[in-house]
Amino acid sequence: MWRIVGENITQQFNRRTIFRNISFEIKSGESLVLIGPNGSGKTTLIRIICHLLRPTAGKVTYLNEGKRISFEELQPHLGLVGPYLQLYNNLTAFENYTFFSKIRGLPVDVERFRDLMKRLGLAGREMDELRTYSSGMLQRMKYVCALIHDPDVLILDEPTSNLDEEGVQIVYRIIEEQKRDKILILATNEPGEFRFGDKQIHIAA
Amino acid sequence: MKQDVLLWIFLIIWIGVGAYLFYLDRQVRSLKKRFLFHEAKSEK
Amino acid sequence: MTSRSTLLHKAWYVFQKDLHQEFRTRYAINAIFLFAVTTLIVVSFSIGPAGLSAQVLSPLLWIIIFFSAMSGLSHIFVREEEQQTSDTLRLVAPANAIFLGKWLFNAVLLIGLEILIVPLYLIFMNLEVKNPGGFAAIILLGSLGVSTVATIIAAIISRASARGALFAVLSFPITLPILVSAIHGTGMAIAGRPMVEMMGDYQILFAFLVVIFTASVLLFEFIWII
Amino acid sequence: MLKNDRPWFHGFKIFTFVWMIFVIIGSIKVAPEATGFVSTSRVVFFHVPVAWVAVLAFLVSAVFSIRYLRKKQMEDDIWASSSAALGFLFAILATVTGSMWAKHEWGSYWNWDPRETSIVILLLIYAAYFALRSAIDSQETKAQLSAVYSILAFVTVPFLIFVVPRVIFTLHPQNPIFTNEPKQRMTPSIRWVFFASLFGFTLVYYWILRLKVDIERIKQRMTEMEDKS
Repeated sequence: MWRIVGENITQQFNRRTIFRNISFEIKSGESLVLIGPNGSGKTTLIRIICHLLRPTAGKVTYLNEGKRISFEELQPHLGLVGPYLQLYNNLTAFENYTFFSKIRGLPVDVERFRDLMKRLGLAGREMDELRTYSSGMLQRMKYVCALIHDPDVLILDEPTSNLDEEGVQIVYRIIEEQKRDKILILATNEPGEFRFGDKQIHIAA
Repeated sequence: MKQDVLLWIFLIIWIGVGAYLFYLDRQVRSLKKRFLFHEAKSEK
Repeated sequence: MTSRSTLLHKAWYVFQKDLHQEFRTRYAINAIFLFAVTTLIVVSFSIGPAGLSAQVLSPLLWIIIFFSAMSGLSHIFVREEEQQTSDTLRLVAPANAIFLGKWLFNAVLLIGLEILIVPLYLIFMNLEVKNPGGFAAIILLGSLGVSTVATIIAAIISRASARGALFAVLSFPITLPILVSAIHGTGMAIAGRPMVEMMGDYQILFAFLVVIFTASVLLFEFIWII
Repeated sequence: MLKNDRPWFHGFKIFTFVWMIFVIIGSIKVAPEATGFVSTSRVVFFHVPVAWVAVLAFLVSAVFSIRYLRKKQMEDDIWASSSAALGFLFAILATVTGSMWAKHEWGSYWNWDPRETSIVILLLIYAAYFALRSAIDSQETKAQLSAVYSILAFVTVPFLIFVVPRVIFTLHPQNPIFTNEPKQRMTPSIRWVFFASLFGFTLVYYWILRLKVDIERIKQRMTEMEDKS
C-alpha cells in the first residue's frame, strides 16, 4: 500500500510565486487530477512530486506500508509520461526498453516488450530507432517505457497529447486499469479527463 | 624613485576601493529613483 | 541509500547506455580524437625537429591532454540536456549512480585517447622516456584527476547556457594542482630520475584525486536536482 | 521593509575610519631603516593586507555557499556573491600592486614567484565564478551552481598552496632573486603597524560587504515589488 503526501508545497521562480501551500495525500487505489490553465504550474508540481525539482518550501514524502521511503526506493515503482521527458532517439525501441528494464533492476523480458508494443499499437517497429517515429508514436512509446515494471505509481502529464483517437482510447483503458488498485496522478487541460480523478487540486494561474 | 612606487601603490589601492564605493553609491541612487518612480505609480 | 551493489549496477547500466549512444553518434569520440590528432600534428610539425628538453615537452604534452579533454568531455552531460533526456535519467536512476556512470565514460574516453596520442607524441617529438613505468603511472593518475574534474564541471555547465569556453574557464583553476604535479612528475619520468623524487607528485595526484572525487560525488546531487 | 539598520554600525564606521587614519600615519612614521627594512618594504603595510582580504573574501564566500546548499535561503547567496565580488576587486588590486612592487624590487613585472602565482590563480577562480553566474538566468539555478563551484574551488585551494611553491622552485632552479619574506625581519613596532593595517583592511572589507549586501537585498525587494504591480 503506497502513499504520497505533499505538505504545503510552495514554488517560486525568479522570485515570482507560481503556487503556494499545496497539500495533498494519495494512497494506492486513489487518483488525483491537477487542474489549471496553461502555465499555472501543473508541470512544476508534477516535477516536484517526481523529485526532478526541489520545492522552494514544503516537502513531499513517500511511504510504503506506512514506512517512510526515500525517492530512490520509489524509483523502481514509479512511471511518468510527460511532454518534457524524451526517450533516446538515436537508440531503437528495444534498446530503450532494455535500458529502462535493467536500470529498474528487471530482467529484459522480450515477451512483455512485444505485448506492450502491440498494446500501444507499435507492433513491428521494435527495431527502429525512435528518431524515425512520429510524435504520436513517440508518445505511445513513452507509455511502453513507463509500464515495463507495472508501476505502483503512475503519473501522467497531458496524457493524450499528440495522440489520435485510437491512441486516446488505449490511454483511457490504461488509466482505468491503473486507478483500480494503484496510485494515479494526472495533469490535464482537457475537461473530459477531469472525471478520472477521485481527488482534485485546482492550481490558480 | 623608491618613494613614488610606494605612493603609486598606496594610491592605486585607495582609488580602487574608492571607485568601487562610487559604483555602489551610483547603484543606491538608481534604486532610489526606481523606488520613487514605483511609489508615484502606485499612488496614482 | 541504495545498497552498494545496485548502485554500481545502475552506474554500469548508465555507462553502457552512454557507450551505446556514443557508438551510434560518435560525437564525443570524433571531437576529442580529431582535436588531439590535429594538435599533435601541428605541434610536431612546427617544433618537433627542434629537439626540445623534457622541461618543455612535458608541459606541452599535458596542455594537449587538458585541451583534448576540454573538447570532448563535456558532451556526456550537454547531450542529455540538449535532447531533454536528462529528466528521464533523473527519474529512473539515483544521482550517485549517474555520476559514477558518467565519470567512468569520461575516464575511459580520455585514457583511450591517451593510449593513441601519447605514443604518437613520443614518436613525433622523438622523445626517449627513461622511466616508462613511472611515466605511464603519472599519465594514468593525472588523467583520472582531469576526467573527474571535467565530469563535475560538465554537469555544472550543462545546467547553465553551456558555451564551450565556459567549460575550459571553469575547469582550469580546479585542474591546476593536477597539471602542476603531473607536468613535474612527467618531466622526472622522462629524465629517468630516481623514483623517490617522483614520490611527492604521486602523493599529490593521488590525494587530489581522492579529495576531488569525494567532493564531486557529494556535490553532484546539488547540481543534478536543483 | 528592512529592519532598522544596526545602531552599532554607525559607531563601527567611525571606529574604522579613525583606525585607518592611525594605520596610514603609522605606516609613514614607523622607524625606518630597521634591520634590513628598506623604505619600499613599507608597501607590505598595504599590498599584503589587500591580498589577505582577497583570500578572506573567498573563504567567507565558500562558507555562505555551503550554508546556501543546506538551507536554500537566497540571503546566503547574496552574502556569497557579494563577498566574492569584493574578493575579486581586492585580488585585482593585489595583483596590480604586487607586480608594481616586483618591477621595482626585482626588476621585472612578473616572474612567477609563488605568491604572485597563487594570487593570480585566485583571480582565475573569481573570474570563472562570475563567468558561471553570468551564464545562468534563473535565480535558483544560478545560486545553486555557483555555490557548488565555489565549494569545489575551496577544496582545491589547499592543494594549490601546497603544490605551487614546491614546484616553482624546480621549474626555475636558477631563480636567484627569490628573496625570503621581509616580514620575518620586522621589528616589534613595524609588526604592530602591519597587524593594525591587516585588521583595518578587514574592517573596511566588512564595511563595503555590508553595503553591498544591503544594496542587493533592496534590489531584490524592488524587483519583487515591481513584479507584483
